[in-house]
Amino acid sequence: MTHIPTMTKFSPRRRELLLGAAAGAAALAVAPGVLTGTAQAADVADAASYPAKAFAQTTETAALKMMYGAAPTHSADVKMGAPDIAENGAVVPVTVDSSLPNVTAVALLAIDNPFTMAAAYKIPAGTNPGISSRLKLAKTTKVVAVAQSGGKLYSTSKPVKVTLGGCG
Amino acid sequence: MRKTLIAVSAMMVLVPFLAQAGGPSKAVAAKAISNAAARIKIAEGMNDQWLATLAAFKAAKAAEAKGDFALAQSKAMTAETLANLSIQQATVQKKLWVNEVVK
Amino acid sequence: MKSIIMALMGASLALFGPLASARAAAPINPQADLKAFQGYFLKRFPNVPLAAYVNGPYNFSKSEADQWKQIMEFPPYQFALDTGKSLFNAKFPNGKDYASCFPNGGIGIAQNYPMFDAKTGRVVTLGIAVNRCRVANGLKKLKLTTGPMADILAYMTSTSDGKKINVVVPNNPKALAAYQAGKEYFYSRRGQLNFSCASCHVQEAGMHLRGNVLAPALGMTASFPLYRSKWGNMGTLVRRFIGCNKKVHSAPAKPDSAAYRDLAYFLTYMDNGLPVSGPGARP
Amino acid sequence: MAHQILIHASTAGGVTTVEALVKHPMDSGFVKDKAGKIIPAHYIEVIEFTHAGKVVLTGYWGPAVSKNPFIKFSFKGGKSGDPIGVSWVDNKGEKANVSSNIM
Repeated sequence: MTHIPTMTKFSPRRRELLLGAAAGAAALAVAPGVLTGTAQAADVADAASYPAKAFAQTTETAALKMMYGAAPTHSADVKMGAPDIAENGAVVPVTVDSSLPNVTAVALLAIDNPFTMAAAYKIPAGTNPGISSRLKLAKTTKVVAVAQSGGKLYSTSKPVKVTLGGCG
Repeated sequence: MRKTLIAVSAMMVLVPFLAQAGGPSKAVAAKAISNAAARIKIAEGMNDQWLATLAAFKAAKAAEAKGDFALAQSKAMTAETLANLSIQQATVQKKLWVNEVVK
Repeated sequence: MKSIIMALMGASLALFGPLASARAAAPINPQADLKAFQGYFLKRFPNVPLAAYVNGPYNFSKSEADQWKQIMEFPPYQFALDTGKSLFNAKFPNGKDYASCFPNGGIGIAQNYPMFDAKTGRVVTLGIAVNRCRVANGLKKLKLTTGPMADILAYMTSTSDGKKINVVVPNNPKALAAYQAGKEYFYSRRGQLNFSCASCHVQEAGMHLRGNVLAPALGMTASFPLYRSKWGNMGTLVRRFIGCNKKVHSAPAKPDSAAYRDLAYFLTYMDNGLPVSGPGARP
Repeated sequence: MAHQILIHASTAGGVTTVEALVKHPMDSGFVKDKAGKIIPAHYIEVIEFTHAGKVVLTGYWGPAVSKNPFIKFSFKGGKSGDPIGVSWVDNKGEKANVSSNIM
């Protein structure tokens, strides 16, 4: 039992809904003529670009090979933040970051999940490789963070313990 | 705690065995079910119904509907027994709860 | 054969509780109870200041607290809060709205609930008050456990953020009886596992149970309604009561039952003086 | 189903930080509903963020990303009032697209 003496009531930042709810694809159909080709197209996530095969792999090696065509080497310059014990496997905050130069991609893999690849990001020039997100972990597993720099893959890993939910 | 559970599960095994000995009729099963229902109502009024009681009662009703009166009777007897246990628990707690109040 | 069953029943009964005789019933004194209740926790966990109890289990695990703070950067109840706000502000078919049913238009009043209603002689939770408002305006009641009700309560509660919980037990025999019934419910062991609410949330408070920390009863009501990762959506205090009952193999009461109203009355009264901090997020 | 996306973008020291919460079930395809039926997989596959029309992040997600996904990242440049766009497409072909401005 660890008390946190300094913690008093923690007030989360409350935010108003900053932007509207686009009701699905239909909401995209703004005034005809506004949708002028490429500029707008860049705003639409492209389903065809999804690396479905990489996400269907069940081992780290296969997933990374399919995604990047390479195997990673361990590097202390890839940083990952993940809890030792997840409060709930359904929502595990995981951050990845890297001090390597010219990072072009980062990815997170959960080794013992049904499918290994959890999330992968393309990092354009000017975007920092630090990304926070929340993952589902099916059970206690090693989580691997990968960064691609200069065409090479670097990784670090950490075990995250996932226990059952508590009293209810 | 654990002993309570063992005792209860021992009953779950015993009761059906006892019940089937006579080869009960439809009326006997119905009687067992109404006996159980009466005790369940009392337990509910005391805010202490066990999930296992309701599960056994539901099984009794299902068996009765299927015409399996032996099973219906045994499940109903289980339900009645469990309801009685929860009634006794609630009765005891009516007196004992004050011992748990923080001072 | 029947005697065997009776013997088994007797044997198990003996285990239901300490055989020590009960103390004589004390007069009903909510204020004295409140002082003892809060004092008990403050003495037991001297490092946790009173207001921090609204953080529930997170006072007892740094790792869980860290994850929680990360999650609270963009809290998962945000969608519910936004939905609740628009539901709350929407006009009823008759042109009236929720605001018309509440003092101060329903804004900043959550800290006063549950409330004793002298007219009906019953305890009214904020959820039940919302449903009364709906019925008075010709609408159906909402489910008290989750969904739109939880969203509306999330919004109403958010407008009381930081206000001190201020539940009143008036000097009215029915109000005192309701309070006392809630107290008795809280401390009575029930269910096949023979647990009381207090077994987990007083006696074992702050301890780990299968990976999670058992939240102390003090402060518990302050963060409801809340988003539970386990549920994957919002739930009200009543939903939590139902979950706890089932956990000890006890059949839950009805969401609008006297049992749950009275329990909420007692439990929220014990949180008097703590800041409202709902909606909340828990594992 | 309304597809909601909450975005918060702010700039400090020449770096813009973007946080987004996306309403989506992110069903993994491994979970059963109350009736014991598998809930089919339904998850966002591609999410893209733009700043003034230029892509600043492309995310590829599998079913292991949590329900109502949260993401936080930052990029160099950006000033108050600049448009930030988010769009996603899921494995069922549903899409959403919203835009906001840097605070």
